[in-house]
Amino acid sequence: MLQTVSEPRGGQVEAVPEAHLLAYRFMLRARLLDEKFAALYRAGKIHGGVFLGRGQEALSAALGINLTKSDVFAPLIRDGAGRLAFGETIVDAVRTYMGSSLGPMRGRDGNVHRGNPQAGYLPMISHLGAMVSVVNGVLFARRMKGITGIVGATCLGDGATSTGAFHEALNQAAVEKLPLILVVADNQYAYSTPTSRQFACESLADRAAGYGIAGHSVDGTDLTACLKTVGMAVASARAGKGPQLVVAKLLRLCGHGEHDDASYIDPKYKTSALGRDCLKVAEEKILQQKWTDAAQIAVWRSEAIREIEEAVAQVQREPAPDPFAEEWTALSTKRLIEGNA
Amino acid sequence: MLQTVSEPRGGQVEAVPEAHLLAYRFMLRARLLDEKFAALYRAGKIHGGVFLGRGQEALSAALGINLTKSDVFAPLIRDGAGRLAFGETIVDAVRTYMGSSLGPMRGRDGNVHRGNPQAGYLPMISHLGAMVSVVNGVLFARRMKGITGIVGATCLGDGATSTGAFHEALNQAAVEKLPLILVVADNQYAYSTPTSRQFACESLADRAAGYGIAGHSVDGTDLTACLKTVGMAVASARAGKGPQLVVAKLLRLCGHGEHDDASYIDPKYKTSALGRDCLKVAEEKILQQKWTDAAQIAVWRSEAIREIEEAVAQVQREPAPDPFAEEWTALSTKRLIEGNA
Amino acid sequence: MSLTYLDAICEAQAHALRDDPRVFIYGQDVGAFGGAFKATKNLAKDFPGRVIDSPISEDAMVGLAVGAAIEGMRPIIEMQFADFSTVGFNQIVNQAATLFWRTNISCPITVRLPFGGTSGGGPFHSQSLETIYAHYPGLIVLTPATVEDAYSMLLEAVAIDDPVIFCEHKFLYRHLKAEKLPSEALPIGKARIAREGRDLTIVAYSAMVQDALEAAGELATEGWEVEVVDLRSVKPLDTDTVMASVARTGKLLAVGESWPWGGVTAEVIARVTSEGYGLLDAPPQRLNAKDTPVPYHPNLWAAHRPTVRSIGAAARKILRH
Amino acid sequence: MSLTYLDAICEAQAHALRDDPRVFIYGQDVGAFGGAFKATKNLAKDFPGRVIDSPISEDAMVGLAVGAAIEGMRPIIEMQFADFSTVGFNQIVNQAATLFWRTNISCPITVRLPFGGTSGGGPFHSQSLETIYAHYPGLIVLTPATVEDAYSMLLEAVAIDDPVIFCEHKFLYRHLKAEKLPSEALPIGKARIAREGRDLTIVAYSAMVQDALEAAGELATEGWEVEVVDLRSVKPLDTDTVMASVARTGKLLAVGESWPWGGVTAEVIARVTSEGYGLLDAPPQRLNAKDTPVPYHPNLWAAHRPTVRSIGAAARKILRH
Ligand SMILES: Cc1ncc(C[n+]2csc(CCOP(=O)(O)OP(=O)(O)O)c2C)c(N)n1
Ligand SMILES: Cc1ncc(C[n+]2csc(CCOP(=O)(O)OP(=O)(O)O)c2C)c(N)n1
Ligand SMILES: [Mg+2]
Ligand SMILES: [Mg+2]
Repeated sequence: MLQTVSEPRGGQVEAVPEAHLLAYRFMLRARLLDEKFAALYRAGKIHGGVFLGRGQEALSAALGINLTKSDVFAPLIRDGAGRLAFGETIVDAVRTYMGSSLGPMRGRDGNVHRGNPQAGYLPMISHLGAMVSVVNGVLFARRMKGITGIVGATCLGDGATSTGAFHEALNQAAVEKLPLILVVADNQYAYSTPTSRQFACESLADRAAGYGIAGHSVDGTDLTACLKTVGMAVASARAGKGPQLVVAKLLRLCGHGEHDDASYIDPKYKTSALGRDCLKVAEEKILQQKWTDAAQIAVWRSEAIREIEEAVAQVQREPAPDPFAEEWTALSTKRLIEGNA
Repeated sequence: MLQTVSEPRGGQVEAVPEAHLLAYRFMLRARLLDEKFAALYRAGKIHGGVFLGRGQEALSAALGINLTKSDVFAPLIRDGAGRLAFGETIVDAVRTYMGSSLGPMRGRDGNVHRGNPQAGYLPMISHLGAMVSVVNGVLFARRMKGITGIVGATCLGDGATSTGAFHEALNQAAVEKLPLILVVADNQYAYSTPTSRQFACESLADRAAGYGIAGHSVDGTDLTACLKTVGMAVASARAGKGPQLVVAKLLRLCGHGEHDDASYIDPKYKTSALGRDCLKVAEEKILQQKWTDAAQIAVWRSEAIREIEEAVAQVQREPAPDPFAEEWTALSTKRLIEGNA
Repeated sequence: MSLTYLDAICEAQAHALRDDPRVFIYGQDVGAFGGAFKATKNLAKDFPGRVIDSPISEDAMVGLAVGAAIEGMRPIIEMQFADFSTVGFNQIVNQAATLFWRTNISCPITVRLPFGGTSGGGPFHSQSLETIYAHYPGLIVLTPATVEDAYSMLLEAVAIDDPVIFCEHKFLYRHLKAEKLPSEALPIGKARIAREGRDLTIVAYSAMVQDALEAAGELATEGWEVEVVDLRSVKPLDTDTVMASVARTGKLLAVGESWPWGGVTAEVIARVTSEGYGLLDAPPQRLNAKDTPVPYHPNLWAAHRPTVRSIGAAARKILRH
Repeated sequence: MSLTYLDAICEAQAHALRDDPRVFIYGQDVGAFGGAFKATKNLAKDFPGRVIDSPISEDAMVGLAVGAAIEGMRPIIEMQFADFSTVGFNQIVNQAATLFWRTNISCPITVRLPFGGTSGGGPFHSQSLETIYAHYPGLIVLTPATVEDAYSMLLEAVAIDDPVIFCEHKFLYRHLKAEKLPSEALPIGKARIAREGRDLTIVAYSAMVQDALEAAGELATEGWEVEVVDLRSVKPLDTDTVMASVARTGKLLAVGESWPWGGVTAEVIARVTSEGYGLLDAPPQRLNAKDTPVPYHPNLWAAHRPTVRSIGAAARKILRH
């Protein structure tokens, strides 16, 4: 059984083989789930965009398994692995993509725009950078309430660092010394735009000093490195050392969305170390270290596939949202809805 | 005669005594003009706010005299000295504060919101940080047109560095390698808010590395240092070395506006080196170096006072804007004004 | 004792902070300084750690409030001027306003906007932004016109589970006075008959209510009985009270200080004519500011916005129809 | 040859780049990639150095355009989706829109907003924002409904000396086709009679024109002759053409895809009833989207916005009045 959101995580991931295996299994599940979404998209069964985390699973899983259920997490589009590690169920992910009325977003919002605020799992809005200050707000409120020892984590791409929202929020976290971990996946492109058109510094980690916060760089294709660096960053934040900026270098191994063939990606990346598939790298390491064997991995894989297929089959039988049953209001205060006077 | 906007400046300010004297005279004029505005405000002759540059004249003048009339300048609220050095006439400054219909803003906008875009002198909007990308745009367009050797300069306070607009624009300038000089006057407060509530880095100059641009720090109370550092930054930008961030430390020697007694300013600053009056420091240096004598300074002072008094007297006789003569439209395309069909 | 509109806002916040530990205030200079307009005077001292200076980061200010609201707090955000809320616009309309609808978790934040024209304010310290916020689903937009409403509606705003845009008029801050704070009030969502009359209904809100009342007073000396409806909240907008008034008077003038395209006056007229067409016996009219930014010079400013005189003139035209 | 609405937008930009050296395009992924919707396909190749990828910085994108305009250029800014323009909102409404009024220097920028709902778009990729821009003085807001207008109005937008918000509907991008591009067109500011009729005037704009025409076609089979007015530009709004139509039909239905509070439908009704009251022989009606964010699921999305069916139903109600 995989660890779920109801079991304690965080602080337990130091034993190296266990952490690797745990993270690897989330990576594998996320990869397989992504592949299913891509297939459903190609079959015309998903409306709107499909966004994969291919190549970013190591970074995302390393973050997810370092969080506890008392923490706050605002993942972004490529964080399927982190979401699962933080406790999202496969069925809720499928429900959101398929617009099921039983999903956390009830068909109102879709695809990667999913979460459960009450579980500390914040559903992103599309506007890049906008979630960082929201995480700050949760942390700020918890501090006011005297809750300590928790952290808040959120993820952005290289492109999202160009938003004003990113800057205002990171600076705000620094001024308030909040336990924020901001993980930047520098995957060389923002949609089609290469990083040379996005920033001019050597590494985005160079920004940390300008906010007076800790900065960390890591090879995002290497699970071992991600576990170490992200683990350290989370531990620092948890220990009260203020915001942590983690910048991982890697390559997006898919299109921006599944509509995009990513033909603009410079071939040089694909053959470079950046272009390694983190899932393969992690698997090789696990086998080489004999932390488990190929047969066990095959079992995990087929278990995950079965779970995914079952989830899809189940969701396809679930009711679509009914416009006639829908309460057409954005207000929670019923007496203020016009016509309700 | 003081140099005016029609005479070439920039690149001519290296001869040390001349640069000091030139800058000092703009500082002096700006200080006296500010004092007049304060007096008019107290007398109820100015509607709305009055914002002084007291304590920031050295930095502002050092920037202004390093610009040529082909450059672009978007000053902020405390840049009276830089404005004069860039070629603004005292009478236009007075006209804007008094709302004269003959002023550059024709009574439509007021006080520090003045400029003349066609002369490369951009009138600020109030929203902090918003002018930086506009300067970028002018520089970007000029480069497209093949114009080289020019620079664009703009100023912000410590508080304005917390805006998203600041970040987006500085990053944009870095990506485009524009000849932008961004001068930050870290005067310890944004209105009443101390810098400890505004940022957590050691110095705002630490931000330069995160944008991949050059950073410079300077003692803003010392004209000699300002001339050297700002001169160097302008020369670097002019030489094609990309954006330059100049951060000056100093103290605001007045209220946020004239309505504000600034009682919140920590007394420790007033007795520290930061709290020195840059005008006095510059004057002492000039006298000590015998670049001129006190009698000459007294003449400059009385000339400036006369010019200011004449300007105020003149503007007070100028017509106020007439709402009946006003074209009540924000459009330049007359045929698109509703009712003009 | 006499209290201003501004005092009422400060008192309401003190009251909210005192009664509800979930309330805190976050904004530029709101702490020890007490805010640019002194709307949070003494609150940082009286409520340590709960009235907090923010950096100049409107986007992050609102974002933080939303996060805190998710965590069960009831933050009040002070924008230094309504005009600067355009920088925090995205977080207000796309983050705060959509949260409940998307997640079923309510978002009880109050964003205070010192708004509206004052002489010498100029284009960036005078704007009336109720229209852009009311257009978005998920926001409550309040526009109190009296000292009493400033107090009771702000208290209710903080108590409401939805995000509230609280438009407090800068011109009224020191201009309006009352003897004491109210102990009860109309609920939010109900308009108020500010003056009764049977010849014409003037619908107004915020500072324009005061001008409309003055105009009605002048018209009374000419023998006209003008009814003035104070909307109090522009979203929700109390169509019933407006229609009941128009049913009595048969004539409608809608007055607003904001720009002429769209906005409250258009919405009021569209509702009355589509839902209560037969009630009118003359064409409904509207009066707004001119379609330019708000001018700096007092002469221009006074001509830009509706005034007692222009309201009176518009009213006479309808009355003589 | 057959051209789509999207082709027309791409062609208009090619034309503008070819004819006017002051034109350039700046936006996310507009360069070699040709834009998220391919509205700038091949343009970077054909016009080297003039179609430029920007960082994800909407505020700075607009600011840069304003600076370039001051310098005499005529920039086109592509927002990847209209929804993200909220992040550049301040520079649009306070910088671009005020420049001419403040300084007498015009600000010829065009901001292209791919807007409106598509199935599966969800709350942040579907918004209709014409209302918030039209409310601000100093902006021209265009909403072409046909391939021909997409082409000629974009060309004219770039030529206009004022900032233009060009609302191009994503649903129409590939849905609408034409045989060739027009060589002449109505000027901006003029509405168009998209279909003649004498029983009812439907005023619509952008994608809703197509739905209104379809509804009018259905109503024709029931014997009703419905006139459809395509506003083309919502600011300026051609009141004359609308009133002339209402003078013929006596009945008015205003249809918009945006949210119900304020907006184009309220503005149209307010104008017609205040300026042309006697023209109507039935209460004017409006049809807008529902007052919630735009839903993701196709079922909800289709119920959220006006449709051929709901337009037809609203029309029948008025016609039977
Ligand atoms: C403020 C804003 N502008 C534009 C977009 C459109 N957009 C969505 S994803 C994306 C690219 C993001 O790139 P990056 O941050 O590097 O993340 P990646 O997709 O590479 O993981 C863009 C431009 C957006 N969502 N928000
Ligand atoms: C976006 C924005 N938010 C708030 C304000 C209100 N405001 C005007 S000046 C000021 C303080 C500015 O401080 P700083 O940048 O340090 O400049 P200083 O006044 O110290 O020179 C504030 C908050 C504004 N003009 N723009
Ligand atoms: Mg990226
Ligand atoms: Mg300062």
